[in-house]
Amino acid sequence: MYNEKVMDHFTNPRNVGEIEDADGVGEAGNPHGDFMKLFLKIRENHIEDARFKTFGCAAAIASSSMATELIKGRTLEEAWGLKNEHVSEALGGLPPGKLECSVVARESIHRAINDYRKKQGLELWEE
Amino acid sequence: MYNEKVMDHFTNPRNVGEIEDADGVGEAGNPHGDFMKLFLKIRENHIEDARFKTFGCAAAIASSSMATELIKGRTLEEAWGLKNEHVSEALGGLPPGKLECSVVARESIHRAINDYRKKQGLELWEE
Amino acid sequence: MGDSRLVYLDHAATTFTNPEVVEAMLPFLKERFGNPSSLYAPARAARIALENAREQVAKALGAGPEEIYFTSGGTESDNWAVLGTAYAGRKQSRHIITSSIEHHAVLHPCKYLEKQGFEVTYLPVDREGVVYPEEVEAALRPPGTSLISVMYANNEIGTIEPIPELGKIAREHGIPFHTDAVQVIGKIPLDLKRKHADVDMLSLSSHKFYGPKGIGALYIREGTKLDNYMHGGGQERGRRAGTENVAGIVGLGKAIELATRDIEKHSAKIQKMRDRLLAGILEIPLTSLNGHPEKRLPGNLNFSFEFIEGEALLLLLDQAGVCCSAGSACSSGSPGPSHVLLATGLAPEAARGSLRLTLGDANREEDVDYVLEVLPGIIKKLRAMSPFYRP
Amino acid sequence: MGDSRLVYLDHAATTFTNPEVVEAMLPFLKERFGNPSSLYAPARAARIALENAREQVAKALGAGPEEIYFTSGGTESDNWAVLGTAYAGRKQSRHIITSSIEHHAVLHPCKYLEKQGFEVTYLPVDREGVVYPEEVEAALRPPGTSLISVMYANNEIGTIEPIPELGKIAREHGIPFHTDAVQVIGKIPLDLKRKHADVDMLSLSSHKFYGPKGIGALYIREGTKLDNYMHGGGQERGRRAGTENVAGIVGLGKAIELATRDIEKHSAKIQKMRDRLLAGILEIPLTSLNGHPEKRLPGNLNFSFEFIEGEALLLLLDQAGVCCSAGSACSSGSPGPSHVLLATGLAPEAARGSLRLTLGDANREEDVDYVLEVLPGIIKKLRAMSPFYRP
Ligand SMILES: Cc1ncc(COP(=O)(O)O)c(C=O)c1O
Ligand SMILES: Cc1ncc(COP(=O)(O)O)c(C=O)c1O
Repeated sequence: MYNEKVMDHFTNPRNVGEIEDADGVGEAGNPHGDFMKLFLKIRENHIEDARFKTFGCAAAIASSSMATELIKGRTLEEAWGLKNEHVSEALGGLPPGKLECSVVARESIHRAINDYRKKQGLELWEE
Repeated sequence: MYNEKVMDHFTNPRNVGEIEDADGVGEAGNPHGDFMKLFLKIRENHIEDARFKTFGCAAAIASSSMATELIKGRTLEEAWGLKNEHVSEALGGLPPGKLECSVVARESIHRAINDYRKKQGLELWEE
Repeated sequence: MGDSRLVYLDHAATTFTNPEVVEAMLPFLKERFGNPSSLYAPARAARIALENAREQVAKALGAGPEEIYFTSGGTESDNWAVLGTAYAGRKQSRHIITSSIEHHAVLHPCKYLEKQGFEVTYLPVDREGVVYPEEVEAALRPPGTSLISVMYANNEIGTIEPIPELGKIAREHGIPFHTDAVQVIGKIPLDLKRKHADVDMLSLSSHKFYGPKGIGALYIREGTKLDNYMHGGGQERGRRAGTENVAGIVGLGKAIELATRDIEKHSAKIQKMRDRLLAGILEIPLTSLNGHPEKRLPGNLNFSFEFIEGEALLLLLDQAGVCCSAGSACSSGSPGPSHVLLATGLAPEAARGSLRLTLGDANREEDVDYVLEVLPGIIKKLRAMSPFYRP
Repeated sequence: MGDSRLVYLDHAATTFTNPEVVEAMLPFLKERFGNPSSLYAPARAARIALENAREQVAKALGAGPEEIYFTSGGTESDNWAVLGTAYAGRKQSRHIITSSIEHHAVLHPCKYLEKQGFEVTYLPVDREGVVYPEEVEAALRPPGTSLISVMYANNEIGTIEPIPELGKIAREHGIPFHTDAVQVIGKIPLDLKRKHADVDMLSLSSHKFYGPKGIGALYIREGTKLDNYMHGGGQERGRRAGTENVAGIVGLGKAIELATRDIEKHSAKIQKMRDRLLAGILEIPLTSLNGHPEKRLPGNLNFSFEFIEGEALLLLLDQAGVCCSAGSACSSGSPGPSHVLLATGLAPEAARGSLRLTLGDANREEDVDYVLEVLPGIIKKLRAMSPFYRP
């Protein structure tokens, strides 16, 4: 059902964990009950570190893992622009009906970035 | 489906044929399309000889064969009293739904006997 | 009798299972027993095999795999097509057109619908069993007609119906068109993309083309509206519930692949044997062929022998080691002459004296010789017993 | 991983086919291919085998062979019982009582009936999945109720329902009573003459008790009124059309004979293993058993692990070579938490973290050891990933 890359990111997820003094934190859930919490360490508009915790199916966990890999080192603008499709492409594709499991990743990123911007007194970005 | 005795009487039917100068002839058909014609040679109230021709399924042919065997040598009263059940019992039983295929035998006997009685100017027997 | 010779001439009733097919099925009766719906690795073999079989069926029909749904046989496929379409459209229309010579798997669902207030037109056929497109046209009541269902070829008399023409009429009027092709697979090439682009649903049954019994398929063209028939789990993309008969499906897939590999050559070979048998049997006096002389399945023969009753004939042939059928095997047990023969206008007596011989892969030329050797004597014997026959 | 160990704990989804059963089937996939409806001698073997299998099923259920009808599986049996009874009585009544934890093969036909104007009462269950007879009594509207259908034991949580009590109520009110016993054959002794004399219809499916897939049966007590479901030829005494899946039927017969030979001893053995596994798993923190602690199928376990998602758990277990299921295998593919667990009042999150382990003949004591060895680590790993879990 899942390809090898998905299974790899599910079985050995990268960047699992929390960041104690995170600069931005974002949470998101989808109607299937998947839930992700993302922690960002941000320096000079770049994502220095990203950690996550996710409750959900293999697709949700693999997407969380892949998404954190994809945004690490990127600017906030680049991270904001990440789409579900980018995540699923990077994973070599998700099975039909499982694409929506990757939305939690994108939404968590947006919320973590806005959490950071809010703390910085900046204007929030809009979807 | 049929037992061995039925198959024997069907494959090697006894008394097939016609009697040129028969004393009594009887015909009968049933709704399944079986049809039997019976020829009797009668002497001193006894059935001296019986021959038949039958169009029909194996049960009808075997019943015709067995019925002629059963009435040969009997008095007319005895032959008249022959029931379908006697024929089917003598055959060791017929499959369910095939019992009605033996009715042509009994009806032909009745008609052949009454045909004889009519020719003799005697009163017809009633069913 | 005494002779252990066996000549199987009842391929329309069922066929032996091709040994290659049995071979393909065995792993799925043994170590590969997983439920295709399960997520774990050992069940994946079952899921892959299922989809492989679907591809095989699709390829054989010139269809897409997403248009193939596995069922428990021809009967379920026919029931699904007829009842599913009728129920899906019952708010708009309650009229069905079918032919008077369909298999009971189509006719009895139609009778069932009649009891529920549907109206059914049973198209007449000519003396050779052919349905006329004009008759369909005359019976139409768009949008009041829910379905047209006409079989591709008849199981008793072998007559082939003008399916592309009938399909065209249905399409022109926007009415779903179903054909029961149970007797056709491996005998006539099908192409649902081109030649049969107007067929919306098509039934098939594995045991008629050297596959196992109890498994079949319904082709459903994308966009065709019909209710589900087997309600429950999400199998078959939510359209046919029930744990899949994996071994049977694998067998069906393999069987259809083998049976459609070289239809023309295969059918020509069967037909050559058939034609020699036909010529030989027609030399028996008072014998006539039922069905169409040319528009006919390659392996099918159906005769009426005057003054002969079918069951008696069948049993004597059985004793001689010849397996065949009087009318349709599926309707044995129900007495009375065949509805198909009666629909062609045959008198009930002649219908009762009918014999169906269907040739297939179990046959060799010697079988033809053997039947021509024993049949005339058997006919003679039965006629000699008949009160109607005057030699 | 790397380890080639395989522990099959999904016997409720499907079972391997007993090699003796496969052996019994093979002749009917090979030389004994005749159509049971045919009259000639070579087909007789098929007919005899069919009736022999019917006797085997009847004997296992304490029923008469004339009350057994072969179908394509549990789904068809359930559809036939529910829809056949509903349609047969639709002039008098249009109300059905069933439970909220039935298999989809009962629930979806009920939903289909609702669309046609029938009313369906879905009985609630308690926290352990038990249906209360009083609830049935309260829902009754004789003569307005066409059918009561309550499963014998649930496929997900294993809870056994009070079938004799429910049957008694149905009988008192003259309402037909159906039970889906698909999960029960070979686990709980059935006796339709005595203990279950109030059951009018009972569904079973061969692949749940070491028989082949795609074959099942419906028990119909004499005198029960229901419409045919598969319309066509005269097979099964005119009540279930379609050329019989002879090999499958022979397999079903053999399988039910073997599975019911010594139920008590067999179930006790499975249950012993099960109870050891249960005790071991309950040592994992934040773990609870779903279903009834005692009124429960001998091989069934169903847990909720807090902070765990079922599919992820399943896949990690699969990687460790353990085959099991989250909720019901039949409803995988349809997302969302199990309707059974929700009906017992479990919160959706807990329902999503449920795992079903079902033991059977594929298991040995070592399998229990192995699962107890790998499962705690997997749970720990997933919890460590959860945003909700605080150790
Ligand atoms: C309780 C129950 N009923 C019905 C079914 C349906 O049986 P089948 O899938 O064999 O049609 C199943 C299993 O799938 C089941 O567990
Ligand atoms: C034309 C036709 N349709 C339908 C069927 C029914 O198929 P099955 O008996 O496999 O269900 C048959 C054969 O029995 C048939 O010949």
